[in-house]
Amino acid sequence: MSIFSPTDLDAIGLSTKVALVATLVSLPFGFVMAYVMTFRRFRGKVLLEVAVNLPLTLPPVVIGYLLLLLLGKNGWLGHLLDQAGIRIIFTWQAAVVASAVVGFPLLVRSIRIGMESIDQRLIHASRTLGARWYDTLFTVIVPLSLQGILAGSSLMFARSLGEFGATIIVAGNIPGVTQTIPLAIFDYVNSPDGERMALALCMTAIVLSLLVLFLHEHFGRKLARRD
Amino acid sequence: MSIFSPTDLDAIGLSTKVALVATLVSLPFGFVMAYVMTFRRFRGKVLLEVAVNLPLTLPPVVIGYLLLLLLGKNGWLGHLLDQAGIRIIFTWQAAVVASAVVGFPLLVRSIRIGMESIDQRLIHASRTLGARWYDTLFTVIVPLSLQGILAGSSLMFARSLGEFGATIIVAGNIPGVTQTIPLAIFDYVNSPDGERMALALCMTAIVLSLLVLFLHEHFGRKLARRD
Amino acid sequence: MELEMRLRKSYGPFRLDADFCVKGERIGIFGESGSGKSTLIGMLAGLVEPDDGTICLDGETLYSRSGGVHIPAERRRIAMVFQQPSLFPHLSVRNNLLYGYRRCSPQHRRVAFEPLVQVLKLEELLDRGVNNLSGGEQQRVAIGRAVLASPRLLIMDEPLSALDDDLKFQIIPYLTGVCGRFGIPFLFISHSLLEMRLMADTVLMFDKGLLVEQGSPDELARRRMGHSPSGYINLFRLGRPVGNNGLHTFAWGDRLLLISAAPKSEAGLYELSSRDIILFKQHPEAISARNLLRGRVVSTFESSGKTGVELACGDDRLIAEVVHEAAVELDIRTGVELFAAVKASSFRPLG
Amino acid sequence: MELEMRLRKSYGPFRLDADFCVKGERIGIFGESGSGKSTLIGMLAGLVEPDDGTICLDGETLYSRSGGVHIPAERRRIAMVFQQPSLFPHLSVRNNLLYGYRRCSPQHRRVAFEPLVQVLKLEELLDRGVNNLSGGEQQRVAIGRAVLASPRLLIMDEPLSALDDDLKFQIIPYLTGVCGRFGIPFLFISHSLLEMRLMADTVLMFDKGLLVEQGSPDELARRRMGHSPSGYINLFRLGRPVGNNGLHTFAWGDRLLLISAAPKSEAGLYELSSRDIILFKQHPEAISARNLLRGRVVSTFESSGKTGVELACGDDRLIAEVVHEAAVELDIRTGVELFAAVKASSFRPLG
Amino acid sequence: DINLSAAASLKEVLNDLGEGYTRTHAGVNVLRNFGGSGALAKQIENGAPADIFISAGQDWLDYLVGKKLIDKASIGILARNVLVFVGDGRVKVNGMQDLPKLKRIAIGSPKSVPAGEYAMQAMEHAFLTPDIARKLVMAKDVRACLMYAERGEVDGAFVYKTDTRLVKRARTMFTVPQGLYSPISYPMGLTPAGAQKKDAVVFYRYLQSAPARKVLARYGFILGKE
Ligand SMILES: Nc1ncnc2c1ncn2[C@@H]1O[C@H](COP(=O)(O)OP(=O)(O)OP(=O)(O)O)[C@@H](O)[C@H]1O
Ligand SMILES: Nc1ncnc2c1ncn2[C@@H]1O[C@H](COP(=O)(O)OP(=O)(O)OP(=O)(O)O)[C@@H](O)[C@H]1O
Ligand SMILES: [Mg+2]
Ligand SMILES: [Mg+2]
Repeated sequence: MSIFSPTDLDAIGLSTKVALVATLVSLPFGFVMAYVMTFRRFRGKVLLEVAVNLPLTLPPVVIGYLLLLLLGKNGWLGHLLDQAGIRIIFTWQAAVVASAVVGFPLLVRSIRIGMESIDQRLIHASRTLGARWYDTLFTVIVPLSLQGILAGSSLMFARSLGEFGATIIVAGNIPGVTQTIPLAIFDYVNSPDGERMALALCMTAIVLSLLVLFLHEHFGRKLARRD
Repeated sequence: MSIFSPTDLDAIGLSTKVALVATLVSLPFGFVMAYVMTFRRFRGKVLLEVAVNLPLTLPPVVIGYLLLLLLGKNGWLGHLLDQAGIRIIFTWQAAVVASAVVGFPLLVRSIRIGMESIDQRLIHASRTLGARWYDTLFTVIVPLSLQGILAGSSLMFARSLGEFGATIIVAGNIPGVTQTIPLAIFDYVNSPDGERMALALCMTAIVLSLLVLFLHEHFGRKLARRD
Repeated sequence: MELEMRLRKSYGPFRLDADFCVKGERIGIFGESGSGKSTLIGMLAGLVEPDDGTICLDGETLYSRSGGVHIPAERRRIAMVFQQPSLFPHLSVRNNLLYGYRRCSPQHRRVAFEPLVQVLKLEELLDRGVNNLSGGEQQRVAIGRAVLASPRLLIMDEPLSALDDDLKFQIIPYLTGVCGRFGIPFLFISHSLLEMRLMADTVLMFDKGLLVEQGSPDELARRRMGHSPSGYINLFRLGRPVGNNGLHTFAWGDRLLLISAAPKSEAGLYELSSRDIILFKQHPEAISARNLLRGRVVSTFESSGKTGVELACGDDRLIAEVVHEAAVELDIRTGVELFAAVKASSFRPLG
Repeated sequence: MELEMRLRKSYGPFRLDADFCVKGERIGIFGESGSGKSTLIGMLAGLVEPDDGTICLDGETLYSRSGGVHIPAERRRIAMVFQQPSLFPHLSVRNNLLYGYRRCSPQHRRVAFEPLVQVLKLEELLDRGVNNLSGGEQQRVAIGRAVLASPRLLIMDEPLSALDDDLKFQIIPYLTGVCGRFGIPFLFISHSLLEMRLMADTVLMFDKGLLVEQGSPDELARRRMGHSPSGYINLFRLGRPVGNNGLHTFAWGDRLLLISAAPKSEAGLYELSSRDIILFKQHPEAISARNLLRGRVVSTFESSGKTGVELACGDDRLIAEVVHEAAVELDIRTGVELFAAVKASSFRPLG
Repeated sequence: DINLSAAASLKEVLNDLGEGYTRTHAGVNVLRNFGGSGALAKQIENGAPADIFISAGQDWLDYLVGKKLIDKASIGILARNVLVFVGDGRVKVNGMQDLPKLKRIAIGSPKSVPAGEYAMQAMEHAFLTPDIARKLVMAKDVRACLMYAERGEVDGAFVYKTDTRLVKRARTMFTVPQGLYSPISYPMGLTPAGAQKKDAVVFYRYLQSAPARKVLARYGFILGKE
């Protein structure tokens, strides 16, 4: 892959890492959120739903600004972290946060659609067989919403690979440090002669998401209902 | 709502229109695509899948450029349209196209997750009762994937409300003509004193998607399995 | 209806190898759990693709692998009652029932909605959804849905399993009646020899994927007489009762039969198990059994260690079942005269 | 087990009003389709919330609306075989079977895996998934899954409906055996009076949401004798056969019974329908029936126009069924001596 | 390391300068972060590490100065730029007065893109605004303007002179007279953190040095007096 400069390779590596970490970190939260939304009834559910879907409705740039306000040294979370000696802004972790927030609604929605189609009778069956709610959760609900979880993860991974607007604000666009593929592409399309390289990076992103897609299909088939 | 300038109001109206039209126009295509992906087996399925998911993986800016290449004066589609006297670039229709393309994978994926959980036996039952495939499609598959369709539509609507990167490239940021809420927000956050207005517009977008969410929940409950 | 199936289908170690031709309007399929019954009818309906072979129904090839014929399920006009109800969860009971009806071209529509709904006792459920119906209610909706499609062949996979006896014996005469009246042949699976006897003219018996017996339920019943808990079932069509003094009196040939249960319909159809007949060499005095029929043995046959005795009573035939020992002791052989005692309560009204 | 249920539950026009207390290890629930049986046991298992009332099991309050008690299903240790198999689609047959087993604390585990799998004929299916099992196979897995949970109460909703007779009569003795041996009380729904007789000590009969009868299946059977197609079922525990020359010979009190079917287990349990007994005033000569038992009438009772005759044969009792006319003619009343003829093939082995 | 936050339009030249500097100053690493001036200012305001800030307009520098996030003493000007008009040449345009002949003209979105604001000024001063307003296509940034012009989507576009260096199809039709809009400059300053950092100060001085100015000139920037 000699066409790529070292910083391009950094960008590819970083993008993969960011998308992977963002997906993995969000998964448990996304699952819990989907579970709560599907199986629990409580007040303020709609508010929670709106909050989860916010990152979808708002342009990524705005998300970026909001995250900057939250995580920046004047933000309440950033302030706390600052005192603990942790700085998130302008690190690759910031890119993870941005990707995670932007992809979260996709993840939750996918898992929910899967969960909603679980046959109530199976949950009943597991309960009469002595499974507590957490047991039912892990042995019935998780396996039966695996399709949704997988779909959601691969959506989120893909979305993370393409995340630009929020990332450039909170993580900055520093080659070799926080420059992910979309940011590198952005740089290239902004240079008069960068088109070829931009295209090459696009192809890389496509190949990466292709890989995830294959994995998804592969596991999806394996994990689908047994014969 | 006197805090909004006339062009802001235009932006709000335009955003609503664009998101609505993009969602409605995409729905049939999204449904067909989900149907094909779920129920048909054919060669090159993975390629199609990748193509559908492309807009997710690629940064919206790149989508914007690609759409410009396609729909622009010299693009092959743009050229054809040009001869028919139709110009898309820099019109609100371009914003619709951008939103539709970017939101499409979300729509398809949601519908698919819903479709995949349809009990095969119901399809068998409808066939033995004499329903041709299109009949089964409309009387069994559509109603039973309605949850997914609704979820997908509201995802897509929300995503369209937030679409920025591709829209600004193909539609331009022309106040009162193609400036949607995210583009207006972009203008405001880029002026040192625009924060208040940016926030007000964000709230508007949130309220809009809240409305759609309510509609979704309302219909979702109504259309769910009958008792 | 003439149905020819020459098919092979494997699922892992399980191998179904059907090779038969059957004629008749009322066909039963019998066989133990896992013997391939559902798979067979799935292929007939066009829902399961055979590995190889042909299916012909009334001369029309529905499937032929070598001939490249594969008529899709929706054009076979073969309606099906599945082993699990498989109702449309988004439709009301009424719309479930009418699903096939509406898709049946008017010239083929033969079954009316109202009377069917009455027989199936579904009147009060019509506007409900199907997801909270009781098990039996669901099964009845599934039966109604298939019948209302006025198919050219009706397949039913254990359609009566979730129903109580009363309802079952109300639905059976209706089902056979409707199918008979409108010429809808049917093919059904059941684990009950009684249901078979009541509904089928021809029975196919499967074991481990192979057809092991084919014949009238009569033949099957004779062969399985010793094995089955209800023995061989004699059927009586007795018309209207000619008298009633506590018991219903019927003319049967030149004799009278005294029966305790009222007939269920004008047809006066009753069944009598071979086990419920006791044979005497001489006329017994003072016996609790109300019917004592004199008859001549016309044939005997063996089944699982029992001896079947076919008696001619006038023009009618009666099959009784005795153990060997008794056959020897009573010197039962063709030509001998015997008395058959039958209790009035042994006759069961069918329809 | 002592179960007290005083509950109300409405579904639109349907109203279930249960108010009973029942003791016993083997309880049957009987009632026509839609009479509220599944709803009732759903509330007992903790899956359906009653509108009002209390549930007490062995003195422990499982539910009480006024008392604010609602023990969740998973802590009631009440396993359930649902009307639809409801197997876990993502687990193999083995893991479905072991689901409850693994969740049962070891000191409660009483049922062993291997023998159960053998009785249910599931050995070859253990490593398959459950989605392509045949209907009967699925039902057997569902039974196994519930039994292996070693529950303190086993509830079964028509557990045998999809099984052929042979398998059914193999599973019943196992089920009653295991439950008896390990002291697992059970409660089951069935449409079959025979299954009731074989499995239940006490039967609750529901009609339109109300308990209309409660009693031993014996009482129920006597009361329904005339109505039911199989009459009253006499049960015989005969031990080992004392001889075998073509027929199996058993000691019954001080008499011998000749029976054609081999016993299914050492217990030598047989049933005999009241309809299969013919009564004679005098000893009949040369009769095909192998058993002629002399007995004294100890009581008579009426049921749906039939007369039940309880005969004392030594210390044992036999219930025969005759029509009124015969009762009068044979002058059947308490104290009279009669001969009862029973064919060797009328005895059905149970377990 | 030196953290440099600079307007996106300076990307090429600053890459060139940064790499050149690193070659001669072993061990010093210049981390360059490019973006819109507004975004950069907000990042710095919220604690993003930055030693040097180069803005594409005066207002965002003033914004940070107002927040005491720029060392006032260090403020300087990196370079200046001029506005030109590019087009594909199908319609002959020689000056502002010819613009009404065109059907569509791309400018940067005036609210968020400084180049757009300058272009609006120029048109206002040339008394063109009312009838030309409907023909304007507001682009995301100058690069987008240029691209529209390159692809023929618009008849012409206002862009910086430095952007025209590598255009292929389009060509510069005229340079907008300097008098029509306020001077375009890239002001810069050291942040308080940068002012403390020796390497940053040295690099900051280098940016204003003669060798750096030579490089800037090569990229088409206009250099004012020292
Ligand atoms: N799709 C499938 N994949 C794998 N095995 C299958 C499939 N369908 C059926 N089988 C197996 O084939 C055998 C026959 O199944 P089938 O459903 O035809 O039995 P059946 O005669 O209907 O039994 P039952 O009376 O229990 O319903 C069973 O052992 C079953 O497990
Ligand atoms: N969740 C529900 N919502 C509304 N109606 C219900 C619900 N569950 C049951 N019913 C109705 O209550 C009545 C009793 O149902 P239930 O399932 O208890 O009957 P069942 O005695 O088990 O009948 P079956 O023998 O047919 O299974 C039926 O008419 C049924 O339609
Ligand atoms: Mg089957
Ligand atoms: Mg029920």
